[in-house]
Formats: sequence, structure tokens, C-alpha cells
Amino acid sequence: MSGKTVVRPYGDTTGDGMVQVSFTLPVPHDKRGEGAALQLAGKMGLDPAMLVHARAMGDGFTFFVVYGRVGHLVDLAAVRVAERDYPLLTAKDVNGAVRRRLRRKLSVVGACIGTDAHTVGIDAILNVKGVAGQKGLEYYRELRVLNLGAQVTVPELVEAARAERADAVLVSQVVTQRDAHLHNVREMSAAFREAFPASRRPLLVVGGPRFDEMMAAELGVDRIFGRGTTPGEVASYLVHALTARRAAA
Amino acid sequence: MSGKTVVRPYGDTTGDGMVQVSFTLPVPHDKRGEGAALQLAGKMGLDPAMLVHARAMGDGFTFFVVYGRVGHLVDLAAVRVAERDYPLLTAKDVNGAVRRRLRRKLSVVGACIGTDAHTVGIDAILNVKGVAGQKGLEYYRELRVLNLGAQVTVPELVEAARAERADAVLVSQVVTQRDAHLHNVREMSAAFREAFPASRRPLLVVGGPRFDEMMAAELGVDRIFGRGTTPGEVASYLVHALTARRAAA
Amino acid sequence: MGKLGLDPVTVARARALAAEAGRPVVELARSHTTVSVERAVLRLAGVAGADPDGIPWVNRLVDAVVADVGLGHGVALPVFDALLREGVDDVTLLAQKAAAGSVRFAVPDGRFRTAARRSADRHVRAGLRRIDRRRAERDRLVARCGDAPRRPWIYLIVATGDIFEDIPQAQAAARAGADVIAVIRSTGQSLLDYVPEGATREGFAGTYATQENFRLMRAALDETSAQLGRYVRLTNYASGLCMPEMAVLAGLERLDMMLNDSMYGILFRDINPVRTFVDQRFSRQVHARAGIVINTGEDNYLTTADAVEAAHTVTVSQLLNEYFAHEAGLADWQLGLGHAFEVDPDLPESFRLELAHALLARELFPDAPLKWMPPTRHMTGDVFRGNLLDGFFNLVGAMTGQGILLVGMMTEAVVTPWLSDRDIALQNVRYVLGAAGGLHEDFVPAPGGFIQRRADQVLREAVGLLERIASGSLLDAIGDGTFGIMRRPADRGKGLDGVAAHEPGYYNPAAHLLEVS
Amino acid sequence: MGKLGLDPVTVARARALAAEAGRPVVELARSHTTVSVERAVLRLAGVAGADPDGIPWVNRLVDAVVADVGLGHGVALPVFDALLREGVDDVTLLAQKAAAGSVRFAVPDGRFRTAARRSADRHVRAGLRRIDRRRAERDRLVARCGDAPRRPWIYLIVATGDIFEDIPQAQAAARAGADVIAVIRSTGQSLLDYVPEGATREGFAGTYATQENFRLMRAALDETSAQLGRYVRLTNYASGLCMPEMAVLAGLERLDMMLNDSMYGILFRDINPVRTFVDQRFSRQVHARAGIVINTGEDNYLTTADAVEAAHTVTVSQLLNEYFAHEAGLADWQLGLGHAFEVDPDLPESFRLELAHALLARELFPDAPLKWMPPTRHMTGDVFRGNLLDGFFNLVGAMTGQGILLVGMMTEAVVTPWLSDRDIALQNVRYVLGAAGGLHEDFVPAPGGFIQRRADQVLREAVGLLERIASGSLLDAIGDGTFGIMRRPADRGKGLDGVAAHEPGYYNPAAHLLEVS
Ligand code: B12
Ligand code: B12
Ligand SMILES: Cc1ncc(COP(=O)(O)O)c(C=O)c1O
Ligand SMILES: Cc1ncc(COP(=O)(O)O)c(C=O)c1O
Repeated sequence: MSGKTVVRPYGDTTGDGMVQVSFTLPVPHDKRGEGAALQLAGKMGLDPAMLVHARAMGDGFTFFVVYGRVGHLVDLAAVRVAERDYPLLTAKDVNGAVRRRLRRKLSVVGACIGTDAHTVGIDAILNVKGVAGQKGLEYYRELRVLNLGAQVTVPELVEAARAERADAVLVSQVVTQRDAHLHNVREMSAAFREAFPASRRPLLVVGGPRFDEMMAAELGVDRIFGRGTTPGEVASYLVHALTARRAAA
Repeated sequence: MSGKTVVRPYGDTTGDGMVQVSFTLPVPHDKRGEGAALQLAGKMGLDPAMLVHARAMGDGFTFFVVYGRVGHLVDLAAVRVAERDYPLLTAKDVNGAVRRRLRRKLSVVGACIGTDAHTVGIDAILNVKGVAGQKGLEYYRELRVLNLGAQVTVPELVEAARAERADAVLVSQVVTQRDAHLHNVREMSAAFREAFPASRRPLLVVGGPRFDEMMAAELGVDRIFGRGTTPGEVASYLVHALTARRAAA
Repeated sequence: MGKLGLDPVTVARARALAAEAGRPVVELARSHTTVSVERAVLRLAGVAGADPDGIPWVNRLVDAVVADVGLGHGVALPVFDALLREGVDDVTLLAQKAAAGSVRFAVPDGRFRTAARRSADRHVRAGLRRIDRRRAERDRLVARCGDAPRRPWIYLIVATGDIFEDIPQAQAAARAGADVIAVIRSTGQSLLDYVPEGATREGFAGTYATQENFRLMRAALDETSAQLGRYVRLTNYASGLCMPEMAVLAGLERLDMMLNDSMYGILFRDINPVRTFVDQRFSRQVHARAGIVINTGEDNYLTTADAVEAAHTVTVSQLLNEYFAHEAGLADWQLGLGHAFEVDPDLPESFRLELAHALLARELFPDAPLKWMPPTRHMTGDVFRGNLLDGFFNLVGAMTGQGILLVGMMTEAVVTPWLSDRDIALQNVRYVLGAAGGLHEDFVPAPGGFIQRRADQVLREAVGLLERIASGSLLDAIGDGTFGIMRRPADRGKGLDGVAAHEPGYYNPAAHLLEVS
Repeated sequence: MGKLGLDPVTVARARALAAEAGRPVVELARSHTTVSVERAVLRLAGVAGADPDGIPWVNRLVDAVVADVGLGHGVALPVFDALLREGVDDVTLLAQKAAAGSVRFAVPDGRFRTAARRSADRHVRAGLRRIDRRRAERDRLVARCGDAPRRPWIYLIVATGDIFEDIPQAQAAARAGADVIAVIRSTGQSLLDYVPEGATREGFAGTYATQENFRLMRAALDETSAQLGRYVRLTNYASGLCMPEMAVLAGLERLDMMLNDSMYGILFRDINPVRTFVDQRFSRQVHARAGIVINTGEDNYLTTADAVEAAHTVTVSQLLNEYFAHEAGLADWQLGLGHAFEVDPDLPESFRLELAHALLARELFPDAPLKWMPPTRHMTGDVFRGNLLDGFFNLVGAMTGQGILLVGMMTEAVVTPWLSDRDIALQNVRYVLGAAGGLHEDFVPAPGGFIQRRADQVLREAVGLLERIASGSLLDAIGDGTFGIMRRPADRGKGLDGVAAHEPGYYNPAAHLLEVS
């Protein structure tokens, strides 16, 4: 693997390009329907495509499973990822850095906004209990954490951030149907921009299992955390970002 | 559905374009690997693409599951399928047609060629027992069937076709790894072309679960039958094709 | 005797403790009312529709009454007093007038009280009769179309957000074998203090529960039931700030089951505990009358708490839900007590732990249907593994005789169910029930073996916890995070301002008629 | 006593009938030889390598002997006679000379015979000693690395066609939990009347079985075993026209298990029955000596015949395989008798039928490891359903104490397994064994219930069929399509021309040494 920058999907032989695809089409199950499935597979780049399963569902819908080879090359050199651009610190180091550089407690306000009531994710980051064997931010002596819980409105959140003089606002969004998470985050970042002058705006950090971490700028936030985030990563990021800011200011 | 000729994949809302994809890439599981998976999904047309599962396997391979929306449209009007261009006959009608138009028994030779030993498919078509409640071709009074079984070489098959004065040769291919089925069929059709003048060459019919039925011309055969073929379809086709040929001759 | 050899004395003690812990809460419910209870009464009395902004007339009317006389007397007497005084016949019309500010409300006295009460009773009785007719209609349809062919009933979720996408999907699911269709609500709805109106197409991760959506879906399923020769049940959610009204609307539109838990709203929607306990009691009285099966929400605890550590909290909650349900008039066959397959699949013997837990519920509540919920928390984006876990969940359901099998989806961690997910999930259920449905015959937990020991342990832990709760108070226990690790103090949470203690002379014609019956 | 309450008299009768039916076939095997048996002897005596066209020297040498004196005397005496006469020391060198046409062969007499025999014995004994050393080495490595942590052993297939792709895949599978790796052979190989040579990269749907491929894979797995602290076993196929040679090569390269069935080649490769019975007996004698576990192929019958109708043919074949195996010197621990989860999953109670069949095998052969094969025939392109079926297959394996679990792949109906398929399949196995591994404790087929009745019925049908076979002949039964609905008359099929009846004075030093030991 090492060194190679262009790779292909792997079924059982290097370079075979094999992938599996499934989808439903709003067509009855007949030869034409199977042809339609192969057409779609072709457009996705499967060539040859093997239609291995087709099953009629209800009236006029058919589910298909297709296997086949794609010609697409994956260029590892062109992969863009949100790389961790800060060192991972221990709790002790985080506390030390806050004490040294901020000379006061770092204030964090967290919430699930909109109608989202999935608190397990934000609780995993904030509550002492934590996740994956790591304690949450409440456990850090130099962090002051207010977890507002679920279904917090954007005005409530802005208000709490102001009252708490929040250095960072942490928002969780788990429900993604109809892009609810994207709408809510955009609304939130706009409100913070309106309510605070740029220099005093708290750091806006968003998390949830279905975010694209590359979208931070687009959504107007400072950072996005995805599936499997640990509290340590978040704490390290906060220290890094806030002290960088201070340095810049 | 009726009338609509352009459709999209359907997750839970008309037009949502949602599909599921899985594949392995020869990359370790890290952020870069996940980015590579998203790049591939993007090339397949998924936008947005949600990487929902990634799992390291062995050294330097990762399995990914991606969900997302594809923009591709499926144009039903442009679907090319091997339509059934002959009427489906009952066994009685098949026998009647052969008697009337051929005035002798129709001779069929069947085999699995190459190193393929999967006889269940060809037996389903040829043996009295049949499949899916339909009797096989041996059951048709006006058909004379010789089933050579498995792992027949091409020269043996040509020889048997000659000896039996075969009107049709039926070949099954189930193993497809490394395109074994395509190689074997090409070899077979070339041999028949060499051994018989065009006018006397038996009808070449190929079947198996993983063929693309549109490839008949490319493989040099008269017809391809895929997954779930029934003996009745094959018998009806033989009558149609052989009497059409006779008419043309 | 059962397969677990449970000690009958311990079981009886658990029930007695649950009653002891629940009794003060029932007292609370009997002595308070809420805006939603009162709106529910008005819905029974015939108020329907909404203003041009979509605010239901019942809300406008209750708000007007509260503004004039407060909530503690109940709205029925002031409203019917005004009706008589204004000489209008239609309560909705009165609501419109009240909204326009042209009606004043007072608490009637003496013969005005008697007259108002008589009028209120008559109107509400008419509403209850509509509910009775829908119940009789259900019985008739079940007799005519035929019922689900076996237990467990197969329960499927539809959740597109658009009632007109939901309908064909629900019909397809029914044709594919679902016995019960649940239309999931939009994420925001349970915190709305009103019930939206009309057919809706814009929910998030669920479709708004409205009377019209209920009607549309029930009509569609009636059509499908007739085609299939099998009555397909419809479910929605009574939970949230409008629990009592939802119960009424469900009764009026012949829904067949309702999610209705005594504590879910408190724990998972941060609704005020008193508000919830008052609302749930009234809503359950309505369900009892409507012949609706309730589904409780113990499964949810295991999404926030650990399914092994917290197994006994499920049992405790089931016993409390049973007590509250019986007290509100529900019969055992109406108790779809919830529990779930949420043990970490990587834990050794996790499947046998599930069997032990599921069998414990089965044997503690032999006459309740029990709602068996699929794995959610440990589902991941690995959909292949997901379908496998769902299969083992189905197997536990079959081996322990669960009454209602909520079908798990391989995409649990990914999206609200797609059409194909439901189809794959139903195939899974069909396979397991068909291939291994009779396995309970050969499933005999070894005496003193792993399964019996585990069930016994959970039961003993439940009794221990009930003792602690009964010697303190249930409200305190909820405040302490006993259930689902959620801490919910009695004086916090949403909707508290919609609660009032009964004033002397409080009158609720519906409660009256329902208690009597 | 067992969970099925099988009647010991019926069981004993079934075994006696199998012996009666098998005995004439053993007689046949004792009185005939084949080209492959003779080549195997030469391989033991040290002939190795191939000519520039890839034809092994053992083939060239046997062909030369047969051309001069025929096969019926065995090749050992002519070859070692020639060796002594030619004054060469290396048998491979002799083969090269013979191929060049510069050696003539004769059947030696008198003291030449004695001398040839002594030399042959010495060479073959050296070969057997190499096998003995590999067996001891296995024992040592198992002791040193540790053995598979539990039964069933998890058995995974690798089938890329390219030994250099196979190796990393096998190592990855082992690391992911496989206890046994099988390298599937290329589709064409079993009908080749020679064993290809060297490392190969061009198989179809499998990789050629060659001595060098054996060596490469065993070395790679030895490395992985050491890393893992768990000895990972390697399997290949002793079926086809070269069964005896495969057995020798397996012994020499320390393979641990071999697919080796007394009838598979006849039924599924159309190899001549006599050829097969002669070959299998010799190959089993070698396996017995090498400490190799054999895997029989009854599972295959259920891919062509119906798994319910033909369930008893599996039992009959297992009994025959057992008889032939014991006769050839194999111990019970070496008998991986085959059976499979192939009942149509749409059949009601299919899972319980599988349990009945699997448990019957388990209780009939309590000391044999048993090889439990996954669903193949009813697998479709619906890979989600496929993974589910595999899970239930794994569950039967766990509940009935199977010794070797051949891991099913969700892509069974699609492709030879991909890297990811194996990983998903192993996760499946791990889940089932971890979560429900102890379920057998609670699995007690109801006395007189569905499972006991079914097992009893299959056993009685097996006895009935054995009676018919014993009163006729096994060769006729095979000719009639008794097994897998394949009709295979004794005078047809491939490889018949490589069979010869022993001439008086036939000598086979290996057979001699193996029978004696
Ligand atoms: C638990 C759960 C619930 C619980 C929530 C309890 C609670 N108090 O949180 C209950 C049962 C109440 C519930 C209800 C509903 N749920 Co729910 N639920 C889940 C479930 C099973 C697990 C979610 C979870 O807890 N994950 C574990 C945590 C630790 O992971 P996480 O959230 O990803 O968090 C990690 C990272 O993402 C990140 N992170 C997350 N947030 C943040 C924030 C910051 C600042 C940072 C730095 C990091 C970070 O760090 C965390 C730790 O690593 C998922 C399915 C699944 N298996 O994923 C469905 C799921 C999320 N639910 C869903 C739905 C639709 C609902 C309902 C709307 C259904 C309904 N209509 O009734 C309701 C209503 C909820 C509402 N109003 O929002 C859908 C969402 C579909 C979608 N993609 O839009 C899912 C995917 C199930 C499904 N397939 O339908 N649910
Ligand atoms: C049964 C079976 C076997 C049996 C075969 C017994 C026999 N006598 O046929 C046994 C156990 C012997 C076997 C062995 C092997 N098998 Co196999 N086997 C299967 C299995 C389970 C089912 C195939 C089957 O019978 N289908 C049922 C029939 C009725 O369907 P069908 O063939 O598609 O036929 C229908 C149509 O396609 C069509 N049709 C087919 N032929 C023809 C011909 C004509 C003229 C017409 C008109 C129509 C027609 O009509 C039929 C009726 O509808 C499949 C997996 C699966 N579930 O599909 C693997 C499978 C086909 N086998 C496979 C392999 C690799 C092997 C082996 C090579 C493995 C090995 N290395 O040891 C061996 C060797 C076989 C060889 N030399 O060819 C692979 C092929 C992979 C690939 N795509 O290349 C499969 C897919 C399994 C896998 N995933 O690895 N196998
Ligand atoms: C008892 C109960 N009520 C309601 C809900 C749904 O919650 P809501 O409609 O408040 O989002 C659930 C969730 O599963 C539940 O279990
Ligand atoms: C006993 C036995 N031998 C051999 C094989 C493989 O066959 P071949 O190598 O002849 O293709 C099988 C197939 O599964 C088998 O069961």
C-alpha cells in the first residue's frame, strides 16, 4: 500500500475494482425494470454490472442489488480531509494550558438545538461519564460546562452563551432527515454572528454522526466533529483554537 | 409510474435519489481512508455521500458502507432489454408446431462446457423434472434431448452436435470468476462456426445466472438466457427461432 | 408455573410496592388539571378546526377561559355557561367568538351551574358515543376482515414526514405482512402545546399527528384491510404536551394502538412531571374507553442507560405503568408494556441475557401483549450486521411469546426507514417466525441455569428499587435520574404553566363520565 | 442418553448394515490399483518435480512402466528393479531417464524381486518417516502456539485463483479469527490426471493444489500462528483423479485436514466408481498415518437433492464414510463427516428441521468432529437475507455442538468470497458464538416433539435405505441415483482406464507398510 497513491476498490484481487450497490427504483419488476437498474449501475460507473437480485415491493417499486467493477480510480493524493491540526493533550495538559494562557476557567455551553432531542452524543462529550473510557469535559478542572440539554432554541442558546460568557458553544445535531441538521446549524451560526461582534463571538463547534467535517466554513462554524469523537479531541481542539485566537487578538 | 419515463432511485420520497454502496479499498482505516471512500462515492455520483461504516480488515484494507443521493436520471425510454420477441407456447403447442413445421423431431444437445460442473441449471431446463413447476424439454414429445452433463470439452460438444444432427445446442455456464463463462462461450461459438457452414450450424443457446442477455451478438451465439429461466421459455424460443430460420432459408 | 420458576411471593410483593409507589401520583393526577386535559374535553364536546394561523379553536377557547377565570375550575362549566348565555348551539362557533374577544367567561353558580353541567355532559356524552361507535366499528371490521393470523403482531414504522408518501408506504408494508402500522411524528411535535390541523407534508423524521392525517391513514388502511382480508391496525403517539387530546383524536378516528407511557415525556422530552402524570391519567381513561391498546416506552431507557445494569429499571417501570393503567381503567389486553433488545451484542451471552429479560416480562405480565422493541443503540452503519442482529431480536420475540414485534431496520443508525428497509426487515421476520416460530417448544431454561438466575436477579433488583421508591417518592426518584439516567425534578420541565390544582367545584364532564363507566 | 433419545438398537443396526454394504467395496479396493495410487507410492519413494511441459516425473515414470509391463503388478518392483539395474540412486533421475526412453522395465523375479522390494520399502519408509516427522511437528506447534480456543473450529475458504493473493487473504482471515483455512481448487483440477507443479497464479474460482502452493501457504500460516499464539490449520482437497497423491503431498507439507469423501468424485465429478473407491482407500490410509482430519462431502447431496426428502441419504453416506474410514485406519477424531444447512428457508419449521438433522448427526457420531456446511442452494443475490441465513446456520452449529463450522458467505450466489465477505461472515460467527454459544444448555427438544420425531424418522429412513443397499450392492445404488440424484454406473466415468486388478504378486510397499502399522 505504502507509496501507492492511486488505488481501486478491491473484491478479491488487487485492482479488480469490485463494488456492491443496492437501490430501489419506482418501476415494476420486469425485464425493463432490470434494464433500468443496469442503466443506473452503468451511470454509477459499473461495467460490467451484474444484477444479482431484484424484488418487487408494493405496487411498482423494485429493489435491486448489483455487483460489478468500477473503472474509477481513487487518488489518495487528492483526498481532502479535516486533518487534526492540533496536538492531542491529556486532561492535565489541557488544564495546565487553560490556567497558563487564559488565567481563568474556560467556559463551554452545550446543547442540542432545534427539535433534536438526541442528547447522548453531546452528553458523551460534556458529562463526567464521557465515552469510550474517556471522561467528558465536565471532568476537566479548568473548564466550566453548562449543558442545556435537548430541544434548545437558537435564541435561548445565544442568551445562555452571553450569560455564561461562553468561550465555546458546542452544538449537537443527530437528526438529518431533510437536512434538518444543516438548516439548524446555519440558523445558529447566523444568529451568533448577529449577536456578537466577530472578536467576541464564542467558538462555534458542531458535532453529530452524519456531518461532513469539511463543511465547517460553509456552515459558518469553526469546527465540525463526526462519528466516534472523543472528549479528549474536543478539549484539545478548544485549547488549541482559543489560545491561537488569543494570540491573534 | 405509468407514463413517466424518467425516474430516480427511491429511498423514502419520490425523487430523493438515495442509494447504498459498499466496497473495500486497499487503504488503512484512518481519516484519509475515509476521505478516499468519499472520493470514490463522489465519482460514482453520490452527492451528498454519507460514510456510515468503516471497518479495518487485515493489514491495510478497509471496508466501507456509504449512503447517499445520486443525481443520475434513469431514462426508461432508453432501456435496452432482450425482450421476448416470440410467443410463450404450451408444451402441446410446441409439439404441434414442431410436427407441422419441421415434420421430424427437433434435436437438442445440452452441456456444461469447460471446467464448469454446475449441472443443476441445465438439468432444470432439460430433464423431465424441470423447475418451478414446469417440466423440462425431455418431457416434450417432439423434442429429442441429449444432455451431455458437466465438464464437456468444445470438441466433444461439436462432435455430439454433428452426430445428433442437433438443431440447437444448449450450453450452461455458471462459474464466472475471471470471466470464465465468456471465454468458454466465445471458444464454443468459434468452433461451431468453423465446423459448420452458416446454413447448417445449429442454433447456439447459452444460459446461466450471471450472463448479460444483451451480449449474444458479441459472444457469437443466437440467444442468452439468464437467472430464473423456465423450460417453457426455452422451448418456445427454439420453435420460434428454428421455424423462422427455416422460413428464411 | 412458567419457564423461569419465579417466586410468586416476590412477584406479589413487587406489585404491591408498585401500587404503593404509584398511589400518591394518582392522587396528584386526580387533584390537578392541565390545559391539554381541558382541550381534550372540548374536543369531546365537539370543538374542531383551527384559526387561519393554524391555532386550533380548542386552544383559543381554553386560553380565553383561562384569561378570564383561570384553569382550576375546569373549562367545561365556564364554556357551557357561556354557550347557554350566548344562545349559540355550536361550541366551535363559541370558540370563534371567544377568540374575537366577544365572549366573557365566568364560573357559573347555582342553577346556571346545573344547566351548564347538563349541557356539558350532553355534548361530551355525544363525543364519547362517537368513540364508542368507532370501537364497535373496529370490532365489526376485525370480525369481517379477519384478524392478524398470529402473535406476535408485526409492527412497522412509516416516517417520511409527508402523509401522502406515508400512505402508499404503509399500504405496501401491510401487503407485505405488517399487522400494525405506526406513523412516527415529526421531531418537534411533542413539545407543541397544540395539535396541528389538516393533512401535512413537511415533518422532520416523522409526520405530524393531526386528526386529518389520522383519518386519511385509517381510511387507506381500511381499504387495504378489506383487500387483504386482515384488519391492519394503526398506531400513533399520545405522548407529549397534548397527550389527552391525542387520545381523544385517536378514539375519534379509530386508531387501534397509541404510544402512551406514564413517564416518557418527563424523561425524554423534559416535560414537567406533574403535567405528564395528570395528562397520562386522563389519556388512559380515554384509551380504556376507546378499546385502544397502549404501548409504553421502557425500551427508551435502554438507549441512554446500559441494558444490563438498568434491566431492573425496565421491570420497575413496567410495574408502575401497569398500576397506572389499571387504575385508569385499562384491561390487561390493552397493556403493550415496552421492553427492548439493547444488550451490547459484544457482551458474552448477550443473547441469553435478552432471553432472560424478555421471558421475565412475559411471565410477570402473562395477559399483557408486551411490545418487544428491536436493537437501536448498538446498531451501526454496518447494515449487514444490522440485519443479523434484527434476526436474533426476532428470534427472542418468537421464543418468548411477545405480543407485538416492532420490526427492526438494518438502517437504524443511518436513516429513517426506506421502503426497501422495511421489505428486507419483513422478510427477516417472516423467515424467523416461519422457520423457528415453534422453537419455544424446545426452549427450556435449565433449572438454576444462566437464564433463570439472571431473571431472578433482575426481579430481585427491581423489588429492591421499588422498596427505595415506595419509601421515598416516585417524583424524587425521577428527579434523581433513576430511569434512563435522566434527572427530572418535579418543579422543572416544559408545560408546567399549563397545570393547575383543582379549585373547589372543579368539574370535568369527561372525567366524570369516564370514571363512572 | 443424548437429547434425541435415539434407540441404541436401531443405531447399532444402522452401523452393521453400513459395514455389510461397504465390505464388498473394500474388497474391490484391496484387489485393485490405479495410476494415481502408484504415483503416490513413487512420490513417497522420493520422485519429485515435473518435465519442462509441466508433466510430473511420477506420471512419466508410471506411464513408462505401464507401457512396458502394465499396471497390475504395481510400479514399485519394476521401478526399483530398474533402479538397481541402472545403478542410479535417485528415483527422479530414473524417471527422467525413463521418459527419455533409455530405461526398460520388467517385473522382477526371485532375488531380483527381493532386492527390488527391499529397496522400494526403504525408499517408501523414508517418505513415511517424513510424514511422521510432519505429524510430530504439528503436535509440537499446537503445543507451542496453542490450539483453537473452542469448538467449533471456524473454517474459512480462500479462492482467488492466485496463491500470492490467497496468502495475505488467508493471513487476514486467520487474524480475524479463522481456525482453519481452506484453499479452494481451480474448477478444472479434479479431472486432471496429474498434480500440477510449482507456485500458480491462474486458477478459475480456486487455486491449483500443488506441493509448492501447499508449502507456501503452510509456511505463511505458521508465521501467522506464531504471531497469534494459535495454530491455524490448513485444508485442501484429496478428491478427484489424484486423490492418493494429494494425500501424500498433504502429509509431506503438513496440511491438517483434507476434503476426502468416498463417493464425491463419483457423484459430482463423474469419476469412475471403482477408480474412486480404490483411490480413496489408499488416500485414507495415508491420512490416517499423517494425523490428518478428513472432511467428507455429504453436504453436496443437498445441493442437487432436496434437503428434507434426502436427509436420510446424508445419514447413510455418513455411516458408509465412517465404515470406510475406520477400515482404512482413521480414528474417530479424524472424521469430519459432512452435513449442511440446506432446507428451503421458506419451509415452515425449516430451522427446527435443521436442528433435528444436525443433532442426529451429532448423536450418531459422538466422537467425530463433524463438518457443518452453510446454506448455498437457497442463497440468492439478496445478500442482506444471505447474512441472516448464515447467522441461523451458525446458531444451529452452536446449539448442536458441531466440530467444524464452515463459514457461510452472504455472496454465496454471487461471487467467490471477497475479502470483505469473509470479514462480515466472521463477525457473524463471532456474534452468534459469543451471544448464544451457551444456548445448548437451554435447548431440550421436547420429548416426542417435533425435533425428536423428525430425527427418529430420518434415522428409520436411513436404516430402510441401508437395508436396500446391503441386500443389493453399493455400486448399483450409486448407479441408480441414490445419492444426490446423480446416476453413476460402475462401468462409466472418468479415469477408468487408470484402474487395474492386481496381478498375482502385485506389490505396493506403501500399502504394505501402512496396513502393517
Ligand atoms: C438513542 C436514540 C434515541 C433516544 C434519544 C435519547 C437521548 N436522550 O438522546 C430516543 C429513544 C429518545 C430517540 C428518539 C427519537 N429518535 Co432516535 N435514535 C437513537 C439512536 C438509537 C442512538 C443515538 C445515540 O445515542 N448514539 C450514541 C451517541 C454517543 O453517538 P452520536 O450521537 O453520534 O455522538 C457522537 C458523535 O456524533 C459526536 N457528537 C455528537 N454530538 C456532538 C456534539 C459536539 C459538539 C461534538 C464535539 C461531538 C458530537 O460525539 C459523540 C460521541 O462520539 C439512533 C440510531 C443509532 N443507532 O444511531 C436513533 C436515531 C438518531 N433517531 C432517529 C429518530 C428519527 C428519532 C425520532 C425523531 C423518532 C420519532 N419520530 O419518534 C425520536 C425523536 C427524537 C427527537 N425529537 O430528536 C433517527 C434519525 C434519522 C435521521 N438520520 O434523521 C435515528 C438515526 C434512528 C433511525 N434510523 O430512524 N432516539
Ligand atoms: C449447487 C452448487 C454446486 C454443486 C453443483 C452440483 C451440480 N451437479 O450442479 C457443487 C457442490 C458440486 C458445486 C461445486 C463447486 N462450485 Co458451486 N455452487 C452451487 C450453488 C450453491 C447453486 C447453483 C445452482 O444449482 N443453482 C440453481 C440453478 C437451477 O440455477 P442456475 O444455475 O442459475 O440455472 C438457471 C438459469 O441460470 C438458467 N440456466 C442455467 N444454465 C442454462 C443453460 C441454458 C441453455 C438455458 C437456456 C438456461 C440456463 O436456467 C436455470 C433455471 O432457471 C451456487 C451458489 C448459488 N446459490 O447460486 C454455487 C456456485 C455457482 N459455485 C461456485 C463455485 C466456485 C464452485 C466450485 C468451483 C468451488 C470449488 N472450487 O470447489 C466447485 C466446483 C464446481 C465446478 N467444477 O464447476 C461459485 C461460482 C462463483 C462464480 N461466480 O464464478 C458459486 C456462485 C458459489 C460461490 N459464491 O462461490 N457447486
Ligand atoms: C412512549 C413513547 N412516546 C412517544 C415516543 C415518540 O416521541 P416523540 O413523538 O415525543 O418524539 C416514543 C418513542 O419511541 C415512546 O416510546
Ligand atoms: C468432498 C469434496 N471433495 C472435493 C470438493 C471440491 O471439488 P473439486 O476440487 O473437485 O472441484 C468438494 C466440494 O465442496 C467436496 O465436498
